[in-house]
Amino acid sequence: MAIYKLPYSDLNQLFAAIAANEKLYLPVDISEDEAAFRLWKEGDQMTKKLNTLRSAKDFFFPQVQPLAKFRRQGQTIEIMDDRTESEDFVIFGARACDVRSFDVLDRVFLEEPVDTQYQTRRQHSTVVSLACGRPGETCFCGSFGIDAAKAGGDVQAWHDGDNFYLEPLTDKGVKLIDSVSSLLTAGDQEAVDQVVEKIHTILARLPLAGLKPQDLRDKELETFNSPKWDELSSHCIGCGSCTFVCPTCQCFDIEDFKNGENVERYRCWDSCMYNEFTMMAAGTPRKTQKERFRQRFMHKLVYYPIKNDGMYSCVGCGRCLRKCPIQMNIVKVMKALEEEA
Amino acid sequence: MQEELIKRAVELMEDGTVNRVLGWQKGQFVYDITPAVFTSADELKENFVYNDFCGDNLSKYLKDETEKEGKVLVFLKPCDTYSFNQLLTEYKIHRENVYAIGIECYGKADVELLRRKGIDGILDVKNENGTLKIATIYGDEEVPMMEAMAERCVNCKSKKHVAYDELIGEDGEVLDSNRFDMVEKLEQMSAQERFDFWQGELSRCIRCNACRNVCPACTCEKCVFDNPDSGLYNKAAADSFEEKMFHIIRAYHVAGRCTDCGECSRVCPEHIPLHLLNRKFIKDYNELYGSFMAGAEVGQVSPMVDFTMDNDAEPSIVQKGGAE
Amino acid sequence: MSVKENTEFQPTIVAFCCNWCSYSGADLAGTNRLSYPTNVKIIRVPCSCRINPMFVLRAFQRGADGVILCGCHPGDCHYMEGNYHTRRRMTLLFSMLNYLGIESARTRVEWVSAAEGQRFVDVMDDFTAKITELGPNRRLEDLRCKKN
Amino acid sequence: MEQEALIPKLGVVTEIRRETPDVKTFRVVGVDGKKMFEHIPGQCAMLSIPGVGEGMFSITSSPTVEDYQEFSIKKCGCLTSWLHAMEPGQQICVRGPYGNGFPVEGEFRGKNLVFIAGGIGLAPLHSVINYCLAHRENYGHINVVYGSRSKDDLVDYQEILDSWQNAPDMDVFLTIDREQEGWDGHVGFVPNYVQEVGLDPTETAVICGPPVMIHFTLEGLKNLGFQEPQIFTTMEMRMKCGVGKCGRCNIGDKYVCKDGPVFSFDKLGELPPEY
Repeated sequence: MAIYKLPYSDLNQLFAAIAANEKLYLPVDISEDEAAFRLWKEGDQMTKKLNTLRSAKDFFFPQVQPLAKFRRQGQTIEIMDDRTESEDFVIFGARACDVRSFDVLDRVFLEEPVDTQYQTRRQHSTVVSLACGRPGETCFCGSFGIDAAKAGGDVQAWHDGDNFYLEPLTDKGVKLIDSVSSLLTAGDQEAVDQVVEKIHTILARLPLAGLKPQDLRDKELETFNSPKWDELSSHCIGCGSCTFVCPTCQCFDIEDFKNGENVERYRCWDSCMYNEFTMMAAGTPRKTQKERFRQRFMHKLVYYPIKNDGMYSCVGCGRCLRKCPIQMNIVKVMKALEEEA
Repeated sequence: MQEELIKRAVELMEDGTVNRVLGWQKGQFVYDITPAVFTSADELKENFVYNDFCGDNLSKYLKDETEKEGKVLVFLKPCDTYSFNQLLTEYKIHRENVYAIGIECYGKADVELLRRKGIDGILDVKNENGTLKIATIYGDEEVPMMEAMAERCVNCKSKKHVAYDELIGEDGEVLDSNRFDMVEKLEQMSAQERFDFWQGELSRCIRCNACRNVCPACTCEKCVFDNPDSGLYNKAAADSFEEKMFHIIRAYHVAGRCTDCGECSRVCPEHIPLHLLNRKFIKDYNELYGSFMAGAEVGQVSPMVDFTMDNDAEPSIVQKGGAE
Repeated sequence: MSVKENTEFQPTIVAFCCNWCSYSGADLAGTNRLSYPTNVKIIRVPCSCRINPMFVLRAFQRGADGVILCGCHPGDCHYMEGNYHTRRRMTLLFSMLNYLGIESARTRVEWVSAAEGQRFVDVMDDFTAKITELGPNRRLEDLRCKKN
Repeated sequence: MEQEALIPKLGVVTEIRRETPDVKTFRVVGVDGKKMFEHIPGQCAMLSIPGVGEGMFSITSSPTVEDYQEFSIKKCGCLTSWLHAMEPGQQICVRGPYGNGFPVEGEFRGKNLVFIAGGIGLAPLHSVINYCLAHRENYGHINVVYGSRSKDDLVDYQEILDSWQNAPDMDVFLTIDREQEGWDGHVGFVPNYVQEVGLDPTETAVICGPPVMIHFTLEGLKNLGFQEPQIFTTMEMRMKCGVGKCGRCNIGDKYVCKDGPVFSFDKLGELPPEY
C-alpha cells in the first residue's frame, strides 16, 4: 500500500493529532532502565529503548480484569456484570514481536467460546508498529519467521533518523492515516527499502540469528520424557518473571475479592511456574519445579504448535532472556532439546 | 581466578572430598550465567565460569543440595557467606554435607547498568584492569567497572568471609560502607515525598515473586501469600495496597535475618530498590538495639526475637523522629 | 447544625486490646459510665504480642483510619514477656510505615492497665481527635474496600 | 457486550440429600424453576459461591431428567465444605456444561457396557448409566462394578437397590473394602473384584475412581483381554476457566476441561503421563 512520510521533528504533532481523536498509548521511559506504554500526553517522547519491559499484551489481556460483582445476602446472590466496554485506542510503536504475539493470543482468546473482553479490546484497537532500528543481542524473532524490519500491525512504521515512514496495512490502518493525513506527505518506497535493508544486515549479525525452532509436533512424548529437563529446570526458583513479561503467556486465574457481602470476581495473570498453579484437594499432578518448568516450555514449543498448525507460542522478544533471575530461558531450552535430537 | 577454581574443584572431586560442585554455568552471552551443579571434571572444564557477572548467591540452593547424598562443594563470595551462616543458624543447611570455598570478590557487574547507558547488542565483555571493554553489534564501548557495578557491590558491606572450609584468594575486612545513605536520604524527606517515592516504585510491582523466591531468608515451606486460608492470597497487582502489603510484610518477615545480600533488587524485573526496605529495618535495629549483622556468626539471636526490659524504645519514638 | 455534623469526617478506629489489661480497662471505663468515642472498634486479643503486623495492615485495608494497640504496662504482661515483644515489633513496623510515607500518627501503642479506665478514655479521645484532624486514610487504602 | 462464558448464571439448590457421611447430592434448577441447560452424560459444570470458591463438578443426573441437574459432591475442601453446610433454597452460581462427555451416541451404541467405579467415582458414571437405562434399546448388556470403603460410603445405594438391581439385562456387583456388620455382599478391592465377576473382554469399559484404583483396574482389564481403545475414563485436574484458556488443566496438548474429561486409554497413552 501507499507509504506516507513525516519529518521526525513533527512526530509530536502526529501524536497530538491522533490523541485528539482517540486514546494514544506510546512507549515512554518510566525510569532510567525501563520503558512502558503510557497514555500519551503533551510533551511525552517516544522511548529510545529497544522495547518495553511489560509486553503489549497488557492492552488486550491486562494483569487484572474485573469479571463480575456479586452481592450475597442470606441465601440470595445477585450477579452484576462488571466488564467494561473498550473505547477506541491506538498503540503506537509496538515491535514486530509484540505484534505477532497478538496473533498468538487471538488463537486462544478468540477461539470458541470467545473471550468477550479480549475481543472488544482487539476490535477497538489500532496497532501502529515500528521497525527495530537497534535490535539487541537477546532478540531472536527471526527464529519464528518474524521480520523486525516489517513489523506488521494495522500500520507499520520506520524511521531513518530524519523521517518517519508509515504504511497502512488494514482498513483500520487506512482510517487512522486518513484522520491525520494533513500532516503527512507521500513517502518513497526506496527510502523505506534502505531502512529495511539496514535492519536486515544487523539482524543477520545477531548472535541468535541462526537459531531455528525444531518442529516437535510428532515428538510430544519423546520431548516430554527428555532427560534434559532435569538439568534445565534444576535451578529454576519458581518465580513468575518469565511468564509475566512474556507477550504470549496467557494463563490466568479467577479469584474472588471478598469485602463483606460484596464479592468482586476478577481474572488475573497466573504463572504455570507457581507451585499452587495446579494444586487440588488431592494434591498436584506437577509436583516439582521440573514438571512446572517443563510444562511452560512444552506448551510454547510443542502443545501450542500441535493445536495451532505449527505456530509457536514464542515470538523471540527476548524479555525472558533479560529478566530471568537465574538466566534460564527458552533459548537455552531450545538449544538443549536440539542437541539431544 | 576461574581456572584456579576449576582446578581446585576437580582436585576435591577426585580425592573424594565432594561428589559434586555447585557453581555458575556459562550461558550464551557473557552475562547470562546460571547456577548449576557439576558432577564431573569434564563438565566443569567445559561449562564452569567465574567472571564479573557471577552475582547469584548460591547459598539458598544448599537447602536442597545438602539434603542429598554426599558432600557438595560450593563457592561463596564474601556476602554469600553471611547468607550461609544465617541459613545454618536457622538449621536449613546440613553443614556436614557441604564443603565451602570462600572466594574473593571485587564487586559484580550488572548488565542492566550497561543497558542503562544505552549499550545494547552486547557480544562480549572483558575486564581489563578495572575497565570493561565491551564488544557490541554496534561497535566497541568502554565503561569503567565502577560504573557498571551493581549497587550492592558499590556499597559492599564486607569483603570478609565469615564461613568457609577453605579460602581461595585473600580474605578482606568488614567495610565501613555507605549503604545506609539512601535510607537516610529518604528519612529526611517529607512524608509526602517518601510516599510518592514508594508509590512510584511499588506500583510497578508485577507480583512475580522473584524477590521472594530468590531470597535466602525466605525459606518457608509455604508462604503466607500462597496460602488461600491466610486471607492474603493474591497473585494480582490488583490495587496498590496489595503490593505495599506484600513488600512490607516480606521485608518484615526477613527483618533480623536479612543479610543484605541484595538478591531481591538484582532479580526484580521492574528494578524496584527492594534492598532499601530491608536496609531500613537493619538501620533501625542497629540504632535502637545495638549493632547487629545477620549471618556474621552462627547462632546469633536476632533483635526481632529479643528484648530488654528497661531500655527498649517505645513505639512512640517513631512519631518524634518522623515528619507529620 | 445537625447537617454540619453529618458531613464531618468520622474516622474508623480499630483498637486491639489485650485481654488481661486493656480490655478490662475498657470494661472498667464502661462500668464507671465513662464514655469514649464511638468511632473506636475494639478487637480483643489474648496478648498484645498476638498482633501480627498483618493485622495492622489489614485493618487499614478494610477501612480503618487509625489503628491503636493497647497492652499491659511493660513488666505486667500476663505471659511475662509478651508486651516486650510487642514493643520491639511495633516500633520497627511503625518506623517502616513512616518510612513508606504513611502518617506515623495513624498508628499508636499505648499501655493501659485494668485499673486505668479513665486513661483508656483519655487515650481514645486523644487518638480519635488526632485521626479526625489527619482526615481519612488515603495512603494505605484499598480502593476495592471503599464504599463508593 | 455478549454473554461472557466466565460469568456464571444464577441457580437455586432445591434439594439436598445425604448419600454417605461425606457425600451429598444437590439438586440445582434455574431461578425460574426450570432446568438450567441441556448436557451430555459425563459433562461437568462450574459451581460457585462468590467469596468461597468455584469448582468443577460432574453432573450426576442423567440428561433424560427433564426438570433439574444433580451433583453428588464429596466434602474435601473449602468450597465443598461450604456446600455441605448450606440449606436448600440457597442460590448458587452455575456455568457450563463443559467437556466432551461420554460417546453415548457414538462408540457406546449397541455395545455391552461395563461401568467400574470406586467411591465418589460413581458420580460421573451415574449420569451415563441412567442415560443408557433410559435408552435401553440402544445398548447391550450393562454391568456395574462398584466398590467403596464401607457400606455407608456407597453413593446412591438406595437407587442401586431399588432401580438398578431390578433393571432388565443389567447386573450390579457391589463390594466394600473391609468386612462390616450387616453386609453380606462381596468384600474386597474393586480391581480384584473386576477380575472375578466374569467380564467379557468385548465389552466397552468405563472406569472412574481414585487414581490408584484406576491404575490397578486398568491392569486387571488388560489381563482379561480388554483393549485400550475400549476402556474409557474421566479425568480430573485443577480448573479455573472451563473453556480451555486458563492453561492449567492440560494433559499434554489436550485440555481436560474442553477436550476431556472423557478419554479412552489409547488416546491417553499418546499423551504425556502427567495426571
